Amino acid sequence: MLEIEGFTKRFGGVTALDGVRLDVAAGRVHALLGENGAGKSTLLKCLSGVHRADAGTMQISGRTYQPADPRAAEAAGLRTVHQELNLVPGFTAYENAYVGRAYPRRFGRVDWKAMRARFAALRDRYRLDLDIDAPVGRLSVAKCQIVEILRALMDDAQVLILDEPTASLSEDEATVLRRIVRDLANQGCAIIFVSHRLDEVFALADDYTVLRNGQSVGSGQIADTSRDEIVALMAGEAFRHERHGDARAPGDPVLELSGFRVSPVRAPIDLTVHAGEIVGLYGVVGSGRSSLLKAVWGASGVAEGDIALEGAPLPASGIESRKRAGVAYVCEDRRHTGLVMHHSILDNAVLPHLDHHRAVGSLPIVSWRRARAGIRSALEGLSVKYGGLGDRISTLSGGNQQKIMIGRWFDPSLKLFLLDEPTRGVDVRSKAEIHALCNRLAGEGAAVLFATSDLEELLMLASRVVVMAQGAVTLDAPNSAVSRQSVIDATFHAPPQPSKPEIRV
Amino acid sequence: EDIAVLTPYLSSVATNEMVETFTKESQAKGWTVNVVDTRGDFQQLASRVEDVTNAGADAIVLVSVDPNQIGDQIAAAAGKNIPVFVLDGALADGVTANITTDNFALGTILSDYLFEALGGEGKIVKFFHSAHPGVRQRELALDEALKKDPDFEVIAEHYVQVPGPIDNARQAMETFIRQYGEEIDGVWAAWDEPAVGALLAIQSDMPDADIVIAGIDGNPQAVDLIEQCTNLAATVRQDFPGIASAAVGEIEAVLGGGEPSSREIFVEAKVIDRETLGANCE
Amino acid sequence: MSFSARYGTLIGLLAIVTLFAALSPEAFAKGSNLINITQQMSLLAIVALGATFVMSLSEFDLSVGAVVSMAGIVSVTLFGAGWGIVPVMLVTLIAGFAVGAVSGLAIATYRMPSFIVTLAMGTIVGGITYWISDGATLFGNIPVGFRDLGRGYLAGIPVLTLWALAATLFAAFILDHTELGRRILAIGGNREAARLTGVRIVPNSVWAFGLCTLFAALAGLLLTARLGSAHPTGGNGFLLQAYAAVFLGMTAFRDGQANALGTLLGAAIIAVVANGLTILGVPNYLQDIFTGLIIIGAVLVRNIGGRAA
Amino acid sequence: MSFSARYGTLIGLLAIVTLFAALSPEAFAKGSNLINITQQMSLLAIVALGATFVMSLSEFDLSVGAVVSMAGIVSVTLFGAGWGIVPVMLVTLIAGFAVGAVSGLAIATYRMPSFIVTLAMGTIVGGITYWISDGATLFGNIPVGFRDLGRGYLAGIPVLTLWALAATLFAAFILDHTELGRRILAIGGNREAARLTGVRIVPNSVWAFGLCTLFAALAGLLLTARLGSAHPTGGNGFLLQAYAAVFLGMTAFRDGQANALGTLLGAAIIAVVANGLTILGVPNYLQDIFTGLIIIGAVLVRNIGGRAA
Ligand SMILES: Nc1ncnc2c1ncn2[C@@H]1O[C@H](COP(=O)(O)OP(=O)(O)OP(=O)(O)O)[C@@H](O)[C@H]1O
Ligand SMILES: Nc1ncnc2c1ncn2[C@@H]1O[C@H](COP(=O)(O)OP(=O)(O)OP(=O)(O)O)[C@@H](O)[C@H]1O
Ligand SMILES: [Mg+2]
Ligand SMILES: [Mg+2]
Repeated sequence: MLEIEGFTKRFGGVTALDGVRLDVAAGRVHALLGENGAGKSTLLKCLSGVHRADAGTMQISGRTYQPADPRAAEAAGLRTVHQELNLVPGFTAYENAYVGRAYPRRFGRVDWKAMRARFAALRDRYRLDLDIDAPVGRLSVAKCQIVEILRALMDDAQVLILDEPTASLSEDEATVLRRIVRDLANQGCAIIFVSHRLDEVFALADDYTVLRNGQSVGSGQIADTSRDEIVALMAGEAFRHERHGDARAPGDPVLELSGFRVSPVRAPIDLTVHAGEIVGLYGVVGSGRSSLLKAVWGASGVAEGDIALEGAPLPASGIESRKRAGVAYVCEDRRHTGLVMHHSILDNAVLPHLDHHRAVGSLPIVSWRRARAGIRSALEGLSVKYGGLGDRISTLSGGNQQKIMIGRWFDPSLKLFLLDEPTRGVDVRSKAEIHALCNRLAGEGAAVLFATSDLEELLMLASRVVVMAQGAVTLDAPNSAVSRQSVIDATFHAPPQPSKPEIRV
Repeated sequence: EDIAVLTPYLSSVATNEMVETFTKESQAKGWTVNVVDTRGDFQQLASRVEDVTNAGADAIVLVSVDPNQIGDQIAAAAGKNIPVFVLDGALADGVTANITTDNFALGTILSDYLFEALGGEGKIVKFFHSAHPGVRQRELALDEALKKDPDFEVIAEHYVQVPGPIDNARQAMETFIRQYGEEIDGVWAAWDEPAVGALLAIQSDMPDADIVIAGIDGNPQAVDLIEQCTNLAATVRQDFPGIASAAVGEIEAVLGGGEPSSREIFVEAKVIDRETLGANCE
Repeated sequence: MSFSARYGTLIGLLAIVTLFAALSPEAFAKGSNLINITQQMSLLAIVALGATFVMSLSEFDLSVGAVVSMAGIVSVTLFGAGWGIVPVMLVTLIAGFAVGAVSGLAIATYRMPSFIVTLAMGTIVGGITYWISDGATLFGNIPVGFRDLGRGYLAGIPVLTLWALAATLFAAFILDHTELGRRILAIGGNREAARLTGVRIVPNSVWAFGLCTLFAALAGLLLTARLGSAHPTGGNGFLLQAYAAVFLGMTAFRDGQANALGTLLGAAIIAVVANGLTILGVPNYLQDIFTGLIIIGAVLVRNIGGRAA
Repeated sequence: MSFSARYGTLIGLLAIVTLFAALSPEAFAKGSNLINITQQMSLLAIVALGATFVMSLSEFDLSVGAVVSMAGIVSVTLFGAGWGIVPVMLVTLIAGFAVGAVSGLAIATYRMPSFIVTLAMGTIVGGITYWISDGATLFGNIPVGFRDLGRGYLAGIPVLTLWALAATLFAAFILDHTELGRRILAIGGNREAARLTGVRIVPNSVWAFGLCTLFAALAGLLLTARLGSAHPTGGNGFLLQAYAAVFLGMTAFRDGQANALGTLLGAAIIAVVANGLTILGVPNYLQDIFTGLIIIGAVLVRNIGGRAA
C-alpha cells in the first residue's frame, strides 16, 4: 500500500535519513523501531508532509505521493499522531479534533452541538475516560495523548501513523489503544507504529522495520524474529537489559510525608523514601502521581501537611527550599514544562545549576568555558547524541532531549531525585542506561522516587512499589512482595477512606 | 462659577502658559477651573467637551484648538447656553469669542525679522510642523514672504517630530551643519522649541558661526538664551498672559449677562530680541 | 474558576461605575451621561475589536492608529473630489483592509515579527496620509448624510453606540461561530499544532490582519463623520488605548484569551474612567494617576480572585 | 544557518549605509557625519537596551517613554533645589529602577499582562511628572558639569556615543555572562520550565523590569544634559522606536532572541535612515514611507535568507 524507496533527509550537517526503504501493507500493523535519534520521527514527518525529503520516492497504492504540506497528506488519506503533542491549549478536546478540518455548520454558524456529539460518540465507542469540555491546556499529558489519538480516528484513514502513542499511557489505556489499532487493521487500514516498548511491539505488530543511524537495517515479519534479534539490530550489537529491583538494604529515611495533601481537597498521603531506595510510583492516567511529585518538589502553591527531608521539616511549598536541601526534579512534559525548546543544548543543560560554573568564587558570573567543558563530559557519560552544544535542543530526537533533562541535574551532593516518567520515549538501550544511572545514584546513597506508566519498568527498576489510585496510595510494598497482578489490582482499588493506606506488607 | 478648560496640547509651553495664567486669574475671581488635556487626541477632546457640557459647566474654554474640528460638540454646548471661548484658536459657529494672535501675522513678523537680520539675501533652514493648524499658518506666511523676496532661499527643511521636538530638531540641525556648513545663514523655526534645538547643535558643532536663529512663542528658555547673546537672536512673543487675561475679562462680562466686546479679539505680538531685553552683547 | 475570577473584570467595571455614581449622583449617574459614555467609547471599541482579531492570532498590529487617521483623510479627500457616500466608504474600507492584508501576508509568509512589520506599515501609512492631506486638517464637502452616520440618535440610542454594538456582534460571530475565527484562534493558541493539522497560516493571517485594519478604517470614517473634519494624525491616539482595552478584556471571561465581549468591556472601563474623572473635575495629573491605578486595579481584582481559586 | 540568515540584518545596515553614501558622497559619507550618527542614535540605543531586558523575559515595558521624561523633570527639579550632580543622578536612577521594579513585582506576583500594567504605570508616571513640573519645560540651574555628560567629545568620540557603548557592553554582559541574565532568558524562553528548575520568577522579573527603566532613566538624564532642559513629555517619542530597535535586533545574529548587540544594530538602522533621508532632503512624507520600507526590507533580507537555508 505504502512504498518508500531511497529516502534521504539532511538537517544542515546531520543526516537524519539515509536511503531508507519501507513497505507497509494494507491491513497490517507495521512497527518502526530504532534507538533514539535513529530517524523514526523524521521519516514519519516526511510522510505527513511536515518535512520534505532531499531524495527518494513514495508511492501510495501505486501512485506517486509527494505531500507539499500536512494538508496534502491528510487529503491523501494519511492521519498522523506526532510524537510531541500538537493541541491548541485553549480549545476543548472536541474542538481540537476539528482544527484543520471542516467544522459542521448550521445556518451558517458553527454547529457546536454536532461537533461535541460526534466526538463524544467516538470517545464512548472506545470506552475512554476523557473530559471533553475542559480546555486541553488543563488536561494531563496522557489525556492529551488520548485526544490526539481520537482526533486521528475522526474519519477513515488509509494510513494511520502513530509516533510513540503509548509513551505516556498507562497499561490500561495502552491496552485500549492496542485494541483500537487491531480493529482498524482488520478494517484494512495500514498502520505505522513507533514504540520503545518491545513487549507491546510483539503483542501488536505484524511487520517491523528497524532503523539505525538513518538507515533501514532490517525488516520482516514479527512472527519470524525474536526480541534479542531486534535489540541487536537496533543497537548494532548484542545487548541485555538487566533486571534490577534488588533488595539493597535501605538506609535512613530521606523523604518523609505524613498527612501530606497535594491540595486541600485531595487525600492525605503518608510515604517514606529511604536512602539507597528506588521507589516506583505506579497508577493509571490521572491517578495523581505527577501531582504528588510536583507537590513534593514544592511547585504547587496549595499543598499542605508535613514534609521532611532527612528529618528536617520543609515548608509545604517553595522550590528553593527543596533545591537548597538537595532535591532534584524532572517533570513529565519535556516540551512544554521541561525544556526551553528554542534555546541551545548548553543553555538548557546549565539551567538548574547556573552557579556551578562560576568564573570566580562568589560572583554570579557564568564561565562559559567551564560550563561547556562540564556539560560536555556530563553528556558523554549519558551517551547523548548531538551535533554541537550550541544547537537548539529542539533539533535533538525526543529520547536525547529526555536524557539531557535528567542528566543536567546530576550532582553528587543531591539526596533525593524526583523523576516523573524518566524514560518516556526513550529507547531500550538508553532506558537501560537511565536505569543504571538510577541504580548508581541509589548505590551512592541517594533516594529516588520515580513515576512510571510502564509496568515492565516499574518491576525492573523499583526496589519498592507504590501504587496510587484517585490521588491516594493503595499499595506500598517491596518489589519482591508484589506481582504483576497485585499491582494492577491496586490501581483499581477504591482509595481507602479517609486516610491511611491499609495494604502494607 | 465652574469653568472647564480643554486643550489637546497642554504640554506645549505656550498653551501651558495661557492655561496657567487663566487658571490663576480665574481662581482670583473665585471661579473653579477644571483643566483637561487630551494629548493631541481630537476624538477625546470631543468626548470631554460632551462631558463638561453634560456636567453643566458655566463656561467652556478651548485652548489652542481650531473649534471647527469639533463643530457638533460646540453646537451642543451652545444649545445648552454654555458660552464657549477659544484661546489662540479660530472662530466657528457657536463660539462666543476667539481671543488670539493671528498666526499668519506671527509668521510674517518672524520672516520679516529674519530677512532683515540677514540683510538682503541668505540661505535658510526651516523647521516646521504642519499638523498643528496654527503652526501651519506661520509656515504659509513664510512661503508668502519667500515669494516676495526671491533672494532668500530655503536650503533645507525639517518636519519636527512631537513629542521631543528639541532633540529632534537638534539632530536634524547637526545633520544640516555637516551637509551645508558655512552656507547656512539663518534658521527659521515655526516655534521656539526647534529653535532651541537648532541652537544646541550650532553651539556644539559650529560655535563660531554667525547663523541667526529666530522662533515664535517667547518661550522662557528661548528668552533666556537670547539674553545670553547666543545665535538665537529673537522670538516673536505672543502675549499669552495677555490673551488669558483678556479671556477672563470677556468671560466675566458674558457670565454677568453682557456681550463679548467682539467675537474676534486680537492681542498684539511683539518681537523679543537682545535689544528689547537690554542685553549687552559686546 | 471562582465567580470573582470569571467575572472579576465585570465586577471591576461595576465597582468603578458605582463609585463615580456615588461621588457625582447628579452629573455622572444621569441617564443621559451614561448613554453618552456608550457613544464616547464606541470608536475606541471598534478599533479595539479589530485589534482583537490579531491578538487572537497572538500577534500585534501597530498600524491601527495610522489607519484610523488615513481613513479620515482619504474619505474627506474623495468627498472633495465629488464622490458619493457609498463609493467613498467602500473605497476607504477596502483600502483599510488592504493595509492589514499586506502586513499579514508579509508576516505570515516570511515569519517576520508582527510588531516591527506593522509599526513600519503604520509609518508608511502615516506618510501616505500626510502626502494626501499635505499635513493639514481637512474640512469641507462632507455630505450631511455621511455626518449623520457618526452623530445623532436612533430610537434614543446614539448612532455610534449602535455601530459599536454591531461591530461587537460581528467580531464575536466571526471569532466564535465561523471556521475562520476558530482557525485564527487555533493559530494563535498553538501555531505549530495548527499548521501540522492542516490549517493554512497565510490566508488566515491575512484575514485576521485585514479585518483588524478594516475595523480601524471604519472607526476612521465614523470619527470623521462625528467631528466633521479629518486630521492627519487624529487617530493615532487610539493605538495604545485599543490594546489596553483588548488586554483588559483578555482578563475578563476566558482564560487570557482575546474575545470580543471582553474587549467591549475593556473599552467601557477606559471610557467610564475618563468620563467620571472629567466630570468630577479631578486635576489633569491626578486623572492620569487615577486612570493608571484603576486599570491596574481592574486587572488585579481578577487575578487575585483567580489565584485564590 | 546560512551566512545571509546569520548576518542578514548587519548586511541590511551596510546596504543602507552604502546606498546613502552613493547618493550623497560629500554629506552623508563624511566621517564627521558618520560619527555624528553614533551620537544621534545613542539615547535611543540606551532606552532600547533597557527594553532588551524585558523583551528577553518575553514581556513588554511600555512605561519607558514616560520614565525618560520623568528622569529629566526630576533631575532638573532637584538641581533647582540645590542638589549636587551625584546625588541627583543617584536619586533619579533609583527612582527609574523603582518604577520598573514595581511593575515587575505586580506582573510576576499576580501574573498580570505586562502590556497593560506597564501602560498604566507609564500613565501614572506621566501624571507624576506633570505634577512635579506643572506641565512646563524646566531649564534653570543645570550645572555645567552635568551638561558635559551629554555633549562634547572625548578623544574625538562624542561622549554620548561612549555612554551608548558602555550601556551595550553592560547589557550584553548581564544577559550573556551573569546568572541573572541567563535566568531572565530562561523565564522568557519557557516560564514554566524555568520555574520548575527552581528559577525564581518574581525577583528575576523585578530585576529585568528594574534594569529596563533604569536604562530609560539614564537616557532621560543624558537627554537633559544634552538639551539643557527637560520637557514633561520629551521622552515619550522613544517608546515605539525603542521596541522597533529591539525587534530589528532580534532578527539579527540569533534566532529571534532579544540581544544587546542586535539592539544596538537596530538603533543604528533607525538612526542612519533618519540621518540619510534628512541629508538627501527627502520630503517628510516620503521619509516616513521610506523609513517603513527600509525597516521591513531589513527584516525581510534576514528572513528570506533564513528560509532559503
Ligand atoms: N529539525 C531538525 N533540525 C536538525 N536536526 C534534526 C531535526 N529533526 C531531527 N533532527 C536530527 O535527526 C536525527 C533523527 O531524529 P528523529 O527525531 O527522527 O529520531 P527518532 O528516531 O524519532 O528518535 P526518538 O526515539 O528519540 O524519538 C537526530 O539526530 C536529530 O537530532
Ligand atoms: N492543572 C490542572 N487542572 C485541573 N486538573 C488537573 C490539573 N493537573 C492535573 N489535573 C488532574 O488531576 C488528576 C491527577 O493528575 P496527575 O497528572 O497528577 O496524574 P498522573 O497519575 O501523573 O497521571 P498522568 O499519567 O496523566 O500524568 C488528573 O485527573 C488530572 O486530570
Ligand atoms: Mg521520535
Ligand atoms: Mg503523570
